[in-house]
Amino acid sequence: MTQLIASAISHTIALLLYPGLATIVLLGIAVESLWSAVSRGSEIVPAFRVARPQILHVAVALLAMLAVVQTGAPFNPVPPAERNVIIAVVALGFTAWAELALDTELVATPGLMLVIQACWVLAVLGPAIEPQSLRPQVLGNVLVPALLPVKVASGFLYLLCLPPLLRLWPLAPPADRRARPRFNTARALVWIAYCALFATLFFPPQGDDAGGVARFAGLVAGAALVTILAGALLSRRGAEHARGLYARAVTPYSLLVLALVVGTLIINH
Amino acid sequence: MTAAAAIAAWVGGSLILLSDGRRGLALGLAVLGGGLAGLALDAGHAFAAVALAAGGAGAGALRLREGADGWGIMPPGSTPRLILATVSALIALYLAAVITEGPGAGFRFAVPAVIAVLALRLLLGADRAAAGAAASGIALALGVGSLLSTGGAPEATCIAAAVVAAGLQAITHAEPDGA
Amino acid sequence: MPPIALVLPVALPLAAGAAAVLANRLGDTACRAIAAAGVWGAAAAVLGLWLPLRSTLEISLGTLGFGVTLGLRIDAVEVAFSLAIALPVAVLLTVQRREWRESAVIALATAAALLAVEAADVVLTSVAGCTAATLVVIALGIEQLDAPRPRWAILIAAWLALAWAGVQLQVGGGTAGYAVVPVSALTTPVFVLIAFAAVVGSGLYPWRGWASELWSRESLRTAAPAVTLLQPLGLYLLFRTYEMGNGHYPQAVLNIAVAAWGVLVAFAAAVRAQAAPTRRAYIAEVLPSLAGFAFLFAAVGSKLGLVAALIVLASGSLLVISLPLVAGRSGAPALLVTSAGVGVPAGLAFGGLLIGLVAAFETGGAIGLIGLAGVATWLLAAAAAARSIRLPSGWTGTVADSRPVLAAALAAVALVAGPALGVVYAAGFAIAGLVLPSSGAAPALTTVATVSTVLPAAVLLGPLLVISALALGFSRPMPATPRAELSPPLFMLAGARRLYRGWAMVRSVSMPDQYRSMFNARALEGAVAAGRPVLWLAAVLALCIAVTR
Amino acid sequence: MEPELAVALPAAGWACTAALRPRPRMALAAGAVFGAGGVAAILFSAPGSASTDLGVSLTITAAARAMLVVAAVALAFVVILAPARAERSTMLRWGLAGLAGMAAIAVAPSLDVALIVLLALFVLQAAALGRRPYLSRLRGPLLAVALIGLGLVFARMGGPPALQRIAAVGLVTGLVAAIGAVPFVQEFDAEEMTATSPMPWLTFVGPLLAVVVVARGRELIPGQVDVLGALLIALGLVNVAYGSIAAWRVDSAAAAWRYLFMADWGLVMCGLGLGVADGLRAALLILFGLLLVRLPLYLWSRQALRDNVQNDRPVNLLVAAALAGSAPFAGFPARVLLLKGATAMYWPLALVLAPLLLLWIPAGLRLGRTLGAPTGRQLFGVAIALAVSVVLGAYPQPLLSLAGL
Repeated sequence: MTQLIASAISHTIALLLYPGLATIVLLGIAVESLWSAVSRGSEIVPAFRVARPQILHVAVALLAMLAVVQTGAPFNPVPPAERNVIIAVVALGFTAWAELALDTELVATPGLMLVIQACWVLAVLGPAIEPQSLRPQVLGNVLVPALLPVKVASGFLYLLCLPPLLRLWPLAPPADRRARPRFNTARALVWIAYCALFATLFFPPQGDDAGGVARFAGLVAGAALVTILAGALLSRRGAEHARGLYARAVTPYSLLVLALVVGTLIINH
Repeated sequence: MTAAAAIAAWVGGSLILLSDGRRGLALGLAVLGGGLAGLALDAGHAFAAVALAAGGAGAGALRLREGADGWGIMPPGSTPRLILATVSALIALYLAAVITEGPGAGFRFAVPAVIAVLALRLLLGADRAAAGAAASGIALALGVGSLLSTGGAPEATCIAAAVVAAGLQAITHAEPDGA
Repeated sequence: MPPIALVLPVALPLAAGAAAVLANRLGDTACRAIAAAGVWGAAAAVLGLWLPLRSTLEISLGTLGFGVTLGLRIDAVEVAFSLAIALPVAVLLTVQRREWRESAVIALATAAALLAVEAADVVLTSVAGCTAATLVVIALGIEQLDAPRPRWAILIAAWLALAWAGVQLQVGGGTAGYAVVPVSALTTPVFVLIAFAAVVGSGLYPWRGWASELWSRESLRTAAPAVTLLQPLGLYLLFRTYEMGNGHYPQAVLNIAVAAWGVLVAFAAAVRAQAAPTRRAYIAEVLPSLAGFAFLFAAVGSKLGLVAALIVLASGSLLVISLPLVAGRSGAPALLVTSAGVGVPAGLAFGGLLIGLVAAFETGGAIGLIGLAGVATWLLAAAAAARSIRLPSGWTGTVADSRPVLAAALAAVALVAGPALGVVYAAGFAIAGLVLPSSGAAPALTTVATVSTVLPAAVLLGPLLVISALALGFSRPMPATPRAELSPPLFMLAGARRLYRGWAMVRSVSMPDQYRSMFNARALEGAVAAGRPVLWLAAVLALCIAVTR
Repeated sequence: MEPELAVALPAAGWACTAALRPRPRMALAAGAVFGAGGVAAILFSAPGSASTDLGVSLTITAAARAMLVVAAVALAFVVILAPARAERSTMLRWGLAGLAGMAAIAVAPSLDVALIVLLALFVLQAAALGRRPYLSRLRGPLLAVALIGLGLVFARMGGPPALQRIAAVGLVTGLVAAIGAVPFVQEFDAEEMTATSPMPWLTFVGPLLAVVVVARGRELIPGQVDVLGALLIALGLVNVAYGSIAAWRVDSAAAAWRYLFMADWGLVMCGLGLGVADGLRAALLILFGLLLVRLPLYLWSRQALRDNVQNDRPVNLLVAAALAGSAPFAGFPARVLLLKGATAMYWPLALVLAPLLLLWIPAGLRLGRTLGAPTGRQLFGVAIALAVSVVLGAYPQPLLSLAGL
């Protein structure tokens, strides 16, 4: 019983503090501010008001913290054996649609967003089929030559999917035509979860030490920077180009990744 | 004797096939009964022979009560019936003499031939009297057919056939509507 | 408890149905009370018989005369499915007003469905299942004759197929008893027949079948019991087939085929859901989607998959009560029911879907790929659910039958059940152990341990639930202002329009007038029924030639 | 003495009801007394044991006895709950005549005698005032007798095996012609009274005749039993397909009923042709259902058919289910037995049979409506018929035991 309570406390800490809510809020706001500065789109810092949070932000935060505790962040109080990549995928997947459910405005090009989300699911779970494991750090640790092509291709696909999933592309929702949009709190809450999951799945696990923390933070920051750059590039090229890229290039590429996954399965059986 | 009886049976059946008048039909039944009785007698079934002869005669007599007047044997347009009667006889003869074997060749010729011509009588069209006569004839033929078997009380069958053959000619009344 | 007591779960609703017919002069309410009491009694009897011993109880009441022994068996699988059938029907009979005929027929159908799961023999299951299907169709006809309902022929075809499978087992193995049939008798053709019965009997197709169409009836009073009575039977057959095959289907490819069908059903339901014009059209796809997932998980071939299928079945049982009770309502109850249906963390459906997909990935190979499709389908369903929140109700009929508070309460139960997933899993593990024997320690009650991971149900989902409750309670409620514009379908399936057009063309094909006479049924009937001797003689001659050649 | 009484008492009942025609109540009472006596005699006659009181050995098989008992019960059922506008004493008179003939056919020492009795029955029926021409009423039945007679003769001739095969053709086609199934379908007039129409052969006398002819036929041509079975199955499948589709598509609802009976006969022929116990069980079960459920329902539907009343009340849906062969009604276990027999004998036959079994549903749904809106005595009768069907469907063992199976 004591063990159970202790375990519950450690999981609560993980959810609320590290790598959970507090971490994703603080680091997420920082990354989102950076994106706002780079894109010169929305307000750079959030307008802090003492008010009850919107239900949308609460829902996204809850889902993001459930996702982020599944990652291989060093000193994560959730034991490695208790992390599950499907939970992370589903929680982050739900955040993409919480807006559609809880906001009065429509999501931009939801159909294309669905396709991209499916590609992202493939990127996350495709490499998990052959190892038959759903532990994120086990997937990150896979260095078998036979499985590396799938892993590399999936990692690239993951990065390709991040800009639209984080809505960094220049496709605005029909009702959102403001000259200078507000600080995107919902996006700020999911930055870290997406990037930490990338760092966990496609790089070997980091040890629970200062070096590990630094390396993991670097990987997360790197993923965020790449995503910001990609987003900025997309914004510069315009909406049509972005739509064309994801409809005509990323989708076929994801089919290639799928073919790689299937091919790997066939070869290894 | 067997051959004569068998031929007589076929002639009786053919008369029923070829006749439209009450006398022709009655004669056909009587000749048929006589022929079949001859076959039964030849096979050593005296009671059956008497029953069949009586059945044929009784049926013929009762047949005289109803139907078109006169003999009406081979009326105009009966050529197809004549041909069919002949063909039936030839097929039955081939069956009895060539295909089948063992004793009772007369039965093997007469019974199929008679049943065939009487069935044809019904299928080619007949009035109430002719149909009734054909039914009685079939009953008599069935009775004789049982003599081909070893068990199953053949003589009783012949008696039953004779009674039914005569009885069928007695049925004339009609029923009112019911359910 | 005397063995004859095993007839109680069937006898009580049967007697209640008969009593409801006899007592029809007392009025609809009295008949409904009698029927409901009978079904509640059946559920209580199932528990009362099984709980004291928690082991398999069997009784044989002699042969019926068509090669079937009236053998009844109560084991953990039977208890799970009986409760999944009886409890929702009992609740719906209790809370919804209905005509005495409907109450009586539904009680009788419940008795038949319970007999189908309590039967110890495949053929007896087919007879009982066909009886349940027939009574369900009649109940739907009593409520509204011209409303959508399952095609009788299709349902009978399903149960005839099962009967055929049963007699094949009898011929090949000497018996069709689930527990005693030789493994070698469960051949691929037999399995195909059983799978056909399972799929068609549950109405689970990738296209819009009766399982979805029932929800477009003017009143959902009988639709919900109909789905409750028929849909679990298909899953039940997939479970029992493991028992007959000693924990396996005849070939691994059959697992893949059934799993692929299941995910296809779930995906198609999600695709229809995301294009639903009204919330009512959306809820029609919720249960088919969950049922598709249940089929997928049951076909994975591992104990984990079977447990997941049972958990999905349980959440489906809660939903099948909630959906008609929240019909035509919006706001918090609708939001709760929708959330429970789509499997948001940390609800029961979430747990079931999660465990099932983990089972698929851990099986690997083709099943792993199907699991991948399952995750994508889950997210598509989530998108559809999100879109449905602000759709117009689409309800034209009376909402007198709705009980939003009860619906919300049941949905809330499904949503907060996540932390208890370990307990549910342990129960499911024991049930699945009957049909898929394996040497494994009894699972802990607070976690769900799989081959590759451990889901800390109590310690992770518990705190998450508390935090969620506090946070959501503290948050600003959803603005009630309507959306600026109507939400269109998230996407249109490529080629779907062409497919529908092609199907319409096929259906509109007709014989050109100038050839009609060749296929004139009346002329054919005239030719055969005219009593022409030529035809008769020709037939006899033809047969003579046929037999002597 | 029982076999003799089983024939004599119903015959006496028929004679009394005919003689007392001007006084229907007395005719009904006398017929009922003699009929009940006949049923008692049938019940008391031990299957297989011969009675030689008349100088010939009369025996009855268990299956034939069961069929006679069920036919008698069906007759009592339809007479007691007679349709509106139907004269009970007339129905009883016809029924007793049929019952006496059936008893004679059942106890006859040989198939020849049975055939002669059948011939007498045919002519007796044809002699009644009917709407069809005399010849068209007599043509089919007499052809049946002729074909079976020829079959008997061929079976008894010594010679090549082909003769026995032709004998099988004679017996099977004769049986099919006697009941008036495809291809020997007789003219049908929807307005004709049931007793003088071809329906009694399909629904009342036919069942016993089929049991007797097939049983005796198997004894007659032991070397060609498989040919007999194959012919029965072939014609059975034709009847199943044609009958069920015609019952669904044909314009006249009364004709549709007849075609549904034909389709049922198709299943019976398949069951009898299979030559295994399950096939025989299936055939008998369908025949029991024909006598106890479908015949009464047909008679009660005739008034609604005349008035062209159609309905979709719950009772109509239940009747539709019973006619469609759905569980829990008698049709379903019979179909299960058929599938089992077919699977045991030659599984592709089950593959053909299984889809054909679904053709009953549209016809059943159609004919369920033709019952109209039964009320009072008729509704009570429909309820009893459905209950009997459920009992037969759920627990047919007692009746099958009566038939020695």
